[in-house]
Amino acid sequence: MTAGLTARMRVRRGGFDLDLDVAVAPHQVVALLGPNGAGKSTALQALAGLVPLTDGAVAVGDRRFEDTAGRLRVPAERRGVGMVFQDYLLFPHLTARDNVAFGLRARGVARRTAHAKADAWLERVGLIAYARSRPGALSGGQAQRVALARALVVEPDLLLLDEPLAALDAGTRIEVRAELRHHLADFAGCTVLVTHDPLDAMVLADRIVVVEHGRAVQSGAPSEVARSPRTDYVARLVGLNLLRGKAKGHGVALECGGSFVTRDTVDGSAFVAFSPTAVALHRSRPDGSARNVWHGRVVGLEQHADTVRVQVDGPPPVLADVTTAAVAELDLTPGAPVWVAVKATEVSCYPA
Amino acid sequence: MTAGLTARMRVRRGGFDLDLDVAVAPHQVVALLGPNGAGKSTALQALAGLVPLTDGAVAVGDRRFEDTAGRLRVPAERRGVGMVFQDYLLFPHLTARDNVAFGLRARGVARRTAHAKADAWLERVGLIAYARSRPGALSGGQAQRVALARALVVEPDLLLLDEPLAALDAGTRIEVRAELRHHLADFAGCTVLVTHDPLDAMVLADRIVVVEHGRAVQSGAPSEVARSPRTDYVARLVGLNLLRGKAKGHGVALECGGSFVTRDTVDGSAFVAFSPTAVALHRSRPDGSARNVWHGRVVGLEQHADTVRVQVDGPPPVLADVTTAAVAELDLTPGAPVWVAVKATEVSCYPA
Amino acid sequence: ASEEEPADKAGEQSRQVVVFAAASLQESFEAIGTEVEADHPELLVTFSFGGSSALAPQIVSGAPADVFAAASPATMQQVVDKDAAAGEPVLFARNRLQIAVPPDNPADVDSLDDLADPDLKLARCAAEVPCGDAAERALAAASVEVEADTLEEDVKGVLSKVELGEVDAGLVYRTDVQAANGKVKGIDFPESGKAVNDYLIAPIADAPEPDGAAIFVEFVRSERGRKILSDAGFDVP
Amino acid sequence: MPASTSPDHRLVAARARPPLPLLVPGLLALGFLVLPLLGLALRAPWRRLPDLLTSAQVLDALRLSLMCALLATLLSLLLGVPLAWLLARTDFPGRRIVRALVTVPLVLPPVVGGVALLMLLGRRGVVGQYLDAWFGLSLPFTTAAVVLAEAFVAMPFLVIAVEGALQATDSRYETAAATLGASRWMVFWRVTLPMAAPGVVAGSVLCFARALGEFGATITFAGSFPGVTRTMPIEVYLRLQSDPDTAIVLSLLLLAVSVLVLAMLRDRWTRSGLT
Amino acid sequence: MPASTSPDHRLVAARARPPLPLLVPGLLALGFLVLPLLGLALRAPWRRLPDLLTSAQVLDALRLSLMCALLATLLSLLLGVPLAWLLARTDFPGRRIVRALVTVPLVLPPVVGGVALLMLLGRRGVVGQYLDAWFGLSLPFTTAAVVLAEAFVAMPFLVIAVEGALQATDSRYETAAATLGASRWMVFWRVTLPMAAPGVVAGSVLCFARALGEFGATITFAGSFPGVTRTMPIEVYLRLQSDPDTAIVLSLLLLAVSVLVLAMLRDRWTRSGLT
Ligand SMILES: Nc1ncnc2c1ncn2[C@@H]1O[C@H](COP(=O)(O)OP(=O)(O)OP(=O)(O)O)[C@@H](O)[C@H]1O
Ligand SMILES: Nc1ncnc2c1ncn2[C@@H]1O[C@H](COP(=O)(O)OP(=O)(O)OP(=O)(O)O)[C@@H](O)[C@H]1O
Ligand SMILES: [Mg+2]
Ligand SMILES: [Mg+2]
Repeated sequence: MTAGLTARMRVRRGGFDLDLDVAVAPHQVVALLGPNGAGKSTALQALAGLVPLTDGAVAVGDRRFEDTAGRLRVPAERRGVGMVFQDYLLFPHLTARDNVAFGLRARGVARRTAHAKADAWLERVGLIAYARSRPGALSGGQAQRVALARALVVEPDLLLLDEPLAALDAGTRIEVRAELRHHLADFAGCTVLVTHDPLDAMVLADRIVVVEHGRAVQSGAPSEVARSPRTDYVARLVGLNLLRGKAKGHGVALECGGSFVTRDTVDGSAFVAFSPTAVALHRSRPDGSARNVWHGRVVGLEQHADTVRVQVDGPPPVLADVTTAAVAELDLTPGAPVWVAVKATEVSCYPA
Repeated sequence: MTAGLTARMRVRRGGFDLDLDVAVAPHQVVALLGPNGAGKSTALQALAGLVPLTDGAVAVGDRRFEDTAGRLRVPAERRGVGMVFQDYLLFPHLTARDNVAFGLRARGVARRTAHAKADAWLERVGLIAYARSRPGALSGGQAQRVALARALVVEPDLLLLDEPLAALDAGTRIEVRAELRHHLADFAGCTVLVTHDPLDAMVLADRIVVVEHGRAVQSGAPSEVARSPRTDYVARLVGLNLLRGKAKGHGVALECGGSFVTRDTVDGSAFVAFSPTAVALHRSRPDGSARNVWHGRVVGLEQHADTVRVQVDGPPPVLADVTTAAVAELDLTPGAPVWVAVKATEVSCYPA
Repeated sequence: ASEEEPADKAGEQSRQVVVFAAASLQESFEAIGTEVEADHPELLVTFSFGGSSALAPQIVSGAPADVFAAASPATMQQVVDKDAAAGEPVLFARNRLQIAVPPDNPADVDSLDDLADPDLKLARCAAEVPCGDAAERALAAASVEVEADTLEEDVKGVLSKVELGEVDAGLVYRTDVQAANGKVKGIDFPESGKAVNDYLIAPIADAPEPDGAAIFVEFVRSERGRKILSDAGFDVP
Repeated sequence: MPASTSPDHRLVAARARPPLPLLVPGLLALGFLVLPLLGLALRAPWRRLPDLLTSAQVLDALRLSLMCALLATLLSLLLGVPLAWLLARTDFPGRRIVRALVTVPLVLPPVVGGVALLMLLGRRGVVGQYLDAWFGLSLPFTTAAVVLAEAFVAMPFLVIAVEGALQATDSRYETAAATLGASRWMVFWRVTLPMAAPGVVAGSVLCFARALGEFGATITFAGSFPGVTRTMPIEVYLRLQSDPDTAIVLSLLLLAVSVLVLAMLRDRWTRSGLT
Repeated sequence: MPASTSPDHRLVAARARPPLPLLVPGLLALGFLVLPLLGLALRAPWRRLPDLLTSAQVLDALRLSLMCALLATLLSLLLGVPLAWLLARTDFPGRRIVRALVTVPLVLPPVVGGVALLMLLGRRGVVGQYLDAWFGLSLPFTTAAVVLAEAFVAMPFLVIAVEGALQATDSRYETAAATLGASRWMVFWRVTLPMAAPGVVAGSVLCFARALGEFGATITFAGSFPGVTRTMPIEVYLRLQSDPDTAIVLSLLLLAVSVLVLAMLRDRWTRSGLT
């Protein structure tokens, strides 16, 4: 039986204090979001068994990793976690291939098989040409991709990713993110992801936990958190409309009804993503460059410092960020009919 | 006399070959953009004197740093550069304060003065509370800010920044970026910046050089590159409308004429930034949520893979990314009148 | 000259006599060993040379030795005290002190009295070791007060300092001067009769090869043995 | 982009002339260490070398010396590296005392060390008497005794040098290896050891050199039988008694051989790493 | 987030029992190094200790030994660390040969080393004769000679251990320091040295211990005069000839003192770092 991760972590570290509960079901991805120094990396290290808990318990299913009450503590190497470190920590004396194969070799996989699997992963992250390079001869982004491959190749029970895409350039990022999503979809274990990029969080995570000063300040499904962010900070960070559908050329037929025109051409199952700020609301049907125009009805409004997040029923249902002035001018109240416009160039479309 | 940086760099590194010319005037910031492994870090290291040129010459004004023809090579410590490394390279045995003070102490500044200046910089990057922490006790983002302070405090002739903001969370990033901009505005030397973030590049740089496979594929002022990006990749990376004005509350009176409503409230001199994809074009005046609506005239169109970048005369003049279908439907040709709409929530506003 | 032979003979099933001997006896004893082997082809004489003070504890702790030849009565006594010697050790050689000076004799030394000159650089052995003990006795007998610059742990240290000209004179054994092959000059002095060092030899109690041990000890004390020793500069009683 | 240890991938700061405060003392040190040898070499009676080089006794001693020193180094590596690791990477009560105790054989006059070994492993020693009674095994005065004596004297050098190197390497790579499921042994073997390789090499060089030069403990614990326990330093010592000049030539010969061996081993180690 | 070297900031992998392949040989090594000493300590006639401890000659020798060993270590640090740096961080023709030459005094029988020093610095030595003629300076038979002899024998240990440590530290931090305008000297002093500190400490321990135990070169180059040049090891050797039991007690006394000194120095070094 593989059941989920349950962690109640309390860690003192110098003057810093982490107090965080995390639960992740199998197959689920939880994203930790939060400002620098919030304790995200510390939480991952505690889960991996690299910093001891001051108090609390960590378990995956019925495998108890740590329990300060029971004085139990399974060492890192027997937890079966895969981890991508924020600063990669690739072994400087091993080639990229040997770095990736390391975890397999540790699990007793024969050299030949391990190398073959490592090469397959290097291929996936686009670095097969660098298989024999040492980390010192890789660029920052290349190193991060190798670190990602190293963690993923072992198919661990618990996957811990600390900003796994931060050093990647825009183009590579899209590819690697899609690759990662694929992998996570097939992945039976639990994943905890730290990222600063809301798109990463929304695309990859099933649940979001916002951490500030070592405490969870909000958590929930991305769409929930996006709909009613509890602070302005969270609102900015977690604003994203994410819709699923079948794509053909520039068009996507959405699962929830309606269709979309996008800039990117994708074929097959796809995600459509755009920011609430990209959604324009109109009283009458607009005649402009926006390729996606439909009629909807306001179902909720949520005021933040300078903006109002408007929840509009569809199909498709979307979130729109507008200024308070616009709310007043358009007379947006729950139940009000509106025209929704989203420019195709504002919409990203990824294969799902 | 401080004159600009001129560099003709050719570096062989294993199988990789860098062949790049860079010229930076005093007071100017040049951003290197490009995918992972393009050679950006290598170029910075060559400028700093950390990797020898295979061929070429580097000089700042009449100070020649390196010249393979003349067999001249000034060692790194006598080039007077400041450098932020992609992986920070903070001295692990020194506190944050001592790390920042290091360059000053190297220049013979008295300990007390050096510490005072270091503290001032730690204050600026919001880390004065961590002055006595060792790098091992800093989070990734904190370490990056210390690295930034360490490079900036010495006020070098040549500043080399390798993804100085990559590990920062969204909130801190805005602050630190503004702080960096301020600093660069006062800074008499030349700056070369590597970044993956187009906003960083557009806000901070006077000139952009796009590097791929070790070669410059395009360069020019950000607005130029943004107006006519030579590849789709560059188009996506470097699309940004950046306008300058005087802000008061949510309004900004633009220097180039016209005014803007923004979500953020700023007072005084400010930048207004929004993506070309956020700009909607209409045949008639739209009545929607967009707070910024004005009338303009198409002056140019530039076709890319899936989008067309439309140059619209103002005031203010802007770039808009629209789909080919929209171009056809709106009949956008040079000279055609259009209504331009930009949602306030799509617009970022920073103190300049 | 006989160096290869023991190794060659080791192949045959010969009886091995193991002799632990003071390092200063090396040349003489190796010559004696060759002769013993010539006389008794069934025997193979093997030596372990070293400082007497290093050899004594080895024998005490059960080294497979048949014979022990010590350069001082004190070290032999350590073996006797632990009942490790078979029978009373016998005196088989004496070594007499000489004044050793560099060949050019820069300080013009020709008697013990000359050593009293405070400007003269002098080396001798420390009182704790046999050659130092002998030196003290000689100086006492001559009633000379000398201030040495160094009190060495063994006589070779004194000799090398004379050879290198570091000191103007040193008190060493006659055998050492002889072995130095003209690199130092030896000066006899009348009181040297009081400054002798006794070499003792004894078979070992647990000797694996007691017969061989007896044969070797006997040869050392024989006329041929005495000849070899006196050629090397020893006094033989 | 983590540390690179292979020199060709390193960032190379421009190598101007080394700073005087380092160059001057460094050269002084070099002079101090090398000039005496030079003096020795110049004055040594080299014409005796051909004789010596064809003397079976000398060749035996040389062969024996090299073999024993190599075996002692191997033994020290096998036992000493784990000990260094225990000292550097585990926390047990009394670790500081243990570390100090390890240093101790360095200070012990070698002859006393030999006596101590005799007291422990000699035929009448605390442990030795049982070895003798139960297995009929007698260590002293055998070639094995030479190896043991050399290892006893030389192993501390290895342990301390390796411990220093382990302390200086970044243990975060080890934690990264642990998250990949590597057992502590595998972490040690595939990460710790390769990363500390330069220190292990340095320690082995020290250990080998010390073992090769060992005299006091060897002659006391193992005796000086030609071909069995008489190593070069003992040969040199004995020659010093009778013929100092030859002794010097022999020492220089020993030197030359040891330099050769070290150069060869170092090259191999540095080339292939330790994995 | 670069390497952290202070243990409290380190990520600590859970410390289960060390793996057997490390624990067993480690403990074996410990036993091998410590048991002989224990045997020695148990059998030593400790009742003579009070006498010895009040004997002026013994106390003189002890004081002299400590002083000379400390001075020799200091001298070795001053000269040897720069040499190690030159070997590890600069590239000059013949570096490999120089490195091998530095190893060489390790292998040289110490007595021969003493002879070499005499040939160089003695009254008639290559350099010594001028020292004598021009400055009236004569080194042999002085305390300074003891320090020199000990440094000659012990410095290579320091050099090689420190070089190993330097090789193992990540030189990228040095390039970072260079970009901050630090001269090579400052890089060395503020970055290289502190980062290699564990190796320097290890090297110093080796050097000190070796100097403290030095016998052959000292007695040959400096002689043995009570209070001036007669160090503890020489005292021990002398006693070994006349009264071996006392010699053993003296050696153990030397051990105890050296452990004490090393523990004190180590603590201080490790606490304050080297800057
Ligand atoms: N080893 C340590 N010892 C003491 N304090 C530490 C240590 N590591 C981290 N800290 C402190 O704990 C806090 C949380 O650090 P952590 O690395 O978990 O932050 P983070 O959320 O990952 O931030 P970032 O986004 O910048 O990586 C920070 O204030 C940091 O200074
Ligand atoms: N020390 C080295 N030796 C050999 N090749 C190297 C070395 N460092 C970098 N390279 C190679 O040179 C190329 C350029 O690397 P560089 O670090 O300059 O890329 P970059 O543009 O900074 O990429 P990133 O955005 O990922 O940091 C890469 O292909 C890399 O593998
Ligand atoms: Mg972090
Ligand atoms: Mg880079």
